[in-house]
Amino acid sequence: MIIVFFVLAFVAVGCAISMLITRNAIYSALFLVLNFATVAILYLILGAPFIALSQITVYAGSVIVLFLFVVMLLGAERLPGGEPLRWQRFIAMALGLVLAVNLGLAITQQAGDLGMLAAPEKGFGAPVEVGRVLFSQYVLPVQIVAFILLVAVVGAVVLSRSEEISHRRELYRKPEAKE
Amino acid sequence: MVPASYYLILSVVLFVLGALGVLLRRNALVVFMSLEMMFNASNLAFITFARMYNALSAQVVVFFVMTVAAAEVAIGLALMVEIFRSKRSVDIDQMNTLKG
Amino acid sequence: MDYTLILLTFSPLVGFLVLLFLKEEQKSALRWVALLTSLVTFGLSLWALAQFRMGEGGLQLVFDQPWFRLSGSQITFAMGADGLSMLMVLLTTFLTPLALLSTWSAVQERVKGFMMFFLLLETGMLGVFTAQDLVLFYIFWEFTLIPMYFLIGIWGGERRIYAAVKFFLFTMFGSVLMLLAILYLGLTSGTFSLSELTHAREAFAGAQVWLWLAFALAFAIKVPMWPLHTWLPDAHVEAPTAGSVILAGVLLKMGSYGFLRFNLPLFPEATLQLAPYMAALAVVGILYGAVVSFAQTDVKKLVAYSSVSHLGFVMLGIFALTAQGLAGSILQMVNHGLSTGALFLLVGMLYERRHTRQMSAYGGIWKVVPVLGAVMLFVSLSSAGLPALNGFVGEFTILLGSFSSSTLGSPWFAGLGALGVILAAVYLLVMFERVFLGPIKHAENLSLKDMNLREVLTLLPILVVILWIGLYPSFFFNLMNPTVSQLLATVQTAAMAIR
Amino acid sequence: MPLSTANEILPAFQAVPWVVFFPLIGLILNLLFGKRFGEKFSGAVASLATLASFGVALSLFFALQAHPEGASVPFLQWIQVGDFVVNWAFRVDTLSVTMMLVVSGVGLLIHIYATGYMHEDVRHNGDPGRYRRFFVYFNLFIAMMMILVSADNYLMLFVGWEGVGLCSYLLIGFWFEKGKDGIANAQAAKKAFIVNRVGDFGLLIALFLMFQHFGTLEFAGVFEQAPVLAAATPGVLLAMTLFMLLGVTGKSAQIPLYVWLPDAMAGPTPVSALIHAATMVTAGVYLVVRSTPLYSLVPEAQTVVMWVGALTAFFAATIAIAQFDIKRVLAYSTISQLGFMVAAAGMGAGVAAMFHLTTHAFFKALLFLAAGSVILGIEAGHARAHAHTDEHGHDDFDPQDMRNMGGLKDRMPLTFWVYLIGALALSGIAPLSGFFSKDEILHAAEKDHLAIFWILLITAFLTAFYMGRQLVMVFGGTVRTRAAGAARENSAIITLPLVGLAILSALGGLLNFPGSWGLEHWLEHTLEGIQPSEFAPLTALISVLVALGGLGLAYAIYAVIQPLTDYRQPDPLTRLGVLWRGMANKWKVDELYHAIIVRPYEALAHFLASPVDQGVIDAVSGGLAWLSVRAGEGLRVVQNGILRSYALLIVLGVAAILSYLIWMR
Repeated sequence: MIIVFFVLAFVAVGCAISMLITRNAIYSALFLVLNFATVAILYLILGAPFIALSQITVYAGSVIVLFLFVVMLLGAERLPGGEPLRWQRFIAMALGLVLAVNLGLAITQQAGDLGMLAAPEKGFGAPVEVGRVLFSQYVLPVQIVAFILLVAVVGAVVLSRSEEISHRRELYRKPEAKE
Repeated sequence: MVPASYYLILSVVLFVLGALGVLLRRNALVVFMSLEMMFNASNLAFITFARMYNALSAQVVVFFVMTVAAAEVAIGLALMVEIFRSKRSVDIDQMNTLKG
Repeated sequence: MDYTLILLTFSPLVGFLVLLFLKEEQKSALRWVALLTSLVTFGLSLWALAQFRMGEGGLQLVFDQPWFRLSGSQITFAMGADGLSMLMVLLTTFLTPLALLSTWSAVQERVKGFMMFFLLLETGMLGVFTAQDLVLFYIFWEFTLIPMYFLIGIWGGERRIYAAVKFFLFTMFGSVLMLLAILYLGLTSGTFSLSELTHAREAFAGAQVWLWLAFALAFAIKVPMWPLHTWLPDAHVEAPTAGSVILAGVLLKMGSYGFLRFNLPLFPEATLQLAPYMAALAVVGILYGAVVSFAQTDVKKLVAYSSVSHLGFVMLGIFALTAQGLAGSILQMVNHGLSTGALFLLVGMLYERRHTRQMSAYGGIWKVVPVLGAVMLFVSLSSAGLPALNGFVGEFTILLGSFSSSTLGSPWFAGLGALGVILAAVYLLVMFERVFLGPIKHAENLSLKDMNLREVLTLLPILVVILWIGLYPSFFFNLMNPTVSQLLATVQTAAMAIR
Repeated sequence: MPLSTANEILPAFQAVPWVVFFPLIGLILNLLFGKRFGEKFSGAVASLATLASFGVALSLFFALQAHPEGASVPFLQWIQVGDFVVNWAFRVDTLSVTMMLVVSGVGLLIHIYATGYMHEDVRHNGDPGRYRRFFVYFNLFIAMMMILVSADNYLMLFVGWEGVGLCSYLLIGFWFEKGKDGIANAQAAKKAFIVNRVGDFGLLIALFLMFQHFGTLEFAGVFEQAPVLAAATPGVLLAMTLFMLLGVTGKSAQIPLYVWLPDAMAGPTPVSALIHAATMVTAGVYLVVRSTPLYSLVPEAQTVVMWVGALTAFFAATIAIAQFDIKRVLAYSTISQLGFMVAAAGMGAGVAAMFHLTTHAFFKALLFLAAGSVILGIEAGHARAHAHTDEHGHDDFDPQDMRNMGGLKDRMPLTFWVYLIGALALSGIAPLSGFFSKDEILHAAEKDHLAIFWILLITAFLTAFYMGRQLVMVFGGTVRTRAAGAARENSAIITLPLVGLAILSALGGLLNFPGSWGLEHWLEHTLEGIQPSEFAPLTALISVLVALGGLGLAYAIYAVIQPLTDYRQPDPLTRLGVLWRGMANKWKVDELYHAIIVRPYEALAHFLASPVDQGVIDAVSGGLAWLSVRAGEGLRVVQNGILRSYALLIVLGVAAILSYLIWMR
């Protein structure tokens, strides 16, 4: 089992690093899909099949597709010019290291032994179970999230209709104050 | 049988890599992707905890995070398109109108 | 539970909502709605007065509901009025319609916004005077700031932005320290309700002086006391007429009201300890304001500096801590609102006619505008404290009270303060002479129009009340006397207990 | 001092508020309807209001005959705060009713005179619309003066005190666009009000001291407790009386605050007669006499009062000698005569002071009104003379300059005769009224204060001298200008009040005629412990001789030795050199005050307004603002607009906090 984990972890981290390094945004998106997929498998292992499938459909399926669309639409695969903030690279990496070490230490040293993760009980994380929790205990947040999604849809539509927006902006521009 | 801390450490590594992506990349779209990866890393931690404590609530939270992230991507990308229309670039360093 | 004050305080918001649905172009409708709303509010305040039992000193018409908790401390939605609050409420509701009436011709642009801000301001002011919970008070206190900021900043004169920002920053600076003090008080005592805090004074007795100072700074800036007054001339000169009227008439009173409402009952020992210093500052303010007024060439600035002098009297009376001093101060707060409000209205009328406030642009115009001149003289004399007009009753009782005050311990405060009576006559008569007397020096002044009916209607109520207070102030004194004696008793017993 | 309680006040006394209300009603009627019904209405209403007031005063007078102890008539509660209670309450006693009679009586005659005089005056000054305004002010003055004299407490007295000051302000500045440079009248008005305010400040402090130590401002209460205070802390009582004296010097134009009165002659002549000669300026004397119970307890204060009065009397008389303006001579004479009264009040001779106050009201009002008649005559003459010779004339013609007059005796005979009566009365020639009253003051001084006696005697000489000079210059000698030549007697409405006042001036001595001592017995009921007056034939003889000497000397110099023949001719007294220049320039007191008070105050005001207020105090807040702007500018480097840098800082913060949490705990 631990071997499966290490393989998946290696793929996930590799994809993440590749996404970071590659200069082409399309490649980045593709590496990200791979990363998401590996993590989805980990979710399965951890007894969260519903979430794993959501991950595949929502993230890998729609979000990344959206990304790809936009990248291609804008033609923004590559950016011209070099890195203007060269010094920031080193600081960022150093900080990243600090963060990682700190968190790692916190997990390994300070949290004590977190124990092993055995195979999940049967039925844990099944869509039925998740659904039951979701629509009983969390019914209000679900509504709110639904509303947020609606707002996002409306917002995205409004934002894309740019001509009309600029027209209305003209309409609302206040006249200069007197004197 | 994998120690729980391994998952968490993987989550940390992914998170830090995402953060580095935000810090290092100039392409606003890639920055965005890095953000998604950070979400993903934290989701992983949540799922791990759900497993550890047999708590379905953590899975529900992940579900919410994913939903909101989707919404955020929709808006964010729309904004990006709008910005690209005026700036003709997705270079995040050029979006500095709010310079003090 | 009495809903009168709630109704009263929030009634301007009804007009505000109606205004929302009107269009910018419907100017006269906007004006009428605002005016009628303020008149209704005035009517409500009279109704509140009718329910008010004159002989009692404590809070009446109390509305008290638990609101929310902050770190375990209860915040209440508490409103109530005693004689002091009642007078201030009446002053506010009385001046607001008159100020609105003065905008009929003065405000032509963005009428809708102006009226909306004005009604918001009225709600804020009424809230300040009726709130009986520190947090609620603070909310209303800050709430008044914003409409006034916009009134100055949008409808003001040439340097309106500078003046508005200065006004905002000065007041904000003081309020922040007050907020800290309020939080300290509330969190140490477990309640923000003023009446409960007054009873649980021991809890914060150790920090009294610091708390007192934090409150005092906020109030002293608002009053304004010398040397924190420099925002006032700028704000007054740049503000539109109606804004100046309300600023001078009501907003400044929030400062002195704060001293009476919070500093005195909450920290009586510190009050006693610091009273001579405050009185000294007040006397400096009286003389300084009067002297500086004399040197002004701009009528509005002159009136603004005269406020510093007049409010000096108010502060002197408060810190004399005698019945006469306190009652005189409260009356003088009303007086100043009326006289200075009327002066600003008159200056605004002059400005509308000639578009300048420089005294050198006038001279001899009493011949052309006899009614305006007579009213100006009347109001100036009331401001200068001529007996049988309102200013005298206030100033005299204040000086009388502070002269024999045992807290101040010296007649010098009142003695020097009384010099302000001479100086007030000097600057006001000089102003009157430069503007109205002598020969007409500028040809354009020959065709000035005298007051029209609307302008007469704007000022007439003020003139009537000026005369009323001057000749028969008993009504006002009877309204406040029980409150004053209660306040005085609080301070004195606390002082005894400490000693 | 017996004081009736509220429930046993005589009905006759209850009418006392009407002495105030009648003029107020007249005022309101004039305000409302005066414009519609015209001049006749205005004048009639105002005069009738004053007449009604006089009638009430008379009824009070007769009521007092039966009950001379008087009463205090409460009217309305005014101020009540804590232990401080003041009411609108009226005092009816012999002293206040005497003042009421003088004010309304003389006031009535002057009102009648003014209906005629102002008719001419408003036309001469080119604004007939102001006729009504004049009578509004005049009635307001009567009302305020009545409040002053009928007050039952010091605060109400103070109301009247400042109220008459206001009327004085309004009436001096009645022609506010006239005078030198068009502003002199307005400035004179302002000066009067402000100088009076300085005096009022003193009175205010006195009131505060009273309340502090007596707890009341009512006459009765104050006088009752005064002896206790005098025994305990005489210093306080001294301070109180001296501060009160400051008020007196303001209102009654004594040194050092007399400077406003000569300028106050800018008002129309009836104003000068009523306010600045007969009534308002005597309010100070009334105050001292009313406060006799206080002053009698502190001899030091009495001494000061006495000397102030005597010195003022002398000082003003010297200035009066060298004036050419007919009204200015009378103004300085008024100051001088007020000095007599104040000195008398200071000596404790309250009756003498009141007696002189009354007779002075008669003859000085007469003199002013007659002077007004002269001025009208000269103005009319000037108009007539230049109407048919040359159109323009010389614009700087001053109808009040005595050098422009001369020989009016034949042209205005009635005015001459009444003026002569007034002048002789003022000079103290027996048996006119001034003789008796001045003699009483001199006699009182002779008994205890010899220095004062000599000063006053010299002043009496000077008085006779300048009145003689004036008589000769105005009425005697040759006609010096065409205007004077064309002057004619005025109409009856103007001359009739003159005759009335002339009769009063002539017979006023009967009020306190030696032997009967009517006024003294009358005032005895109010003023306790006054010493009985007596007639000293020797003093009387000396004073008459001195007065005759003064008049004779004036006649000798101005009519015999060097008669004036031309209006450009210098005054014969210029030979006195420095002394003359000093007198003619009013000893430069105005200039002195200007240099040591007005100028420094202006400089201080400008210094405080510009360098201090805008420069220093505002700069502190401005400096704070500047500091925060600077700090902001320094820190804005961090806000470079590059999102990734912000993100870097966020991560830095997260790393720092994490490190702290993990390593430091």
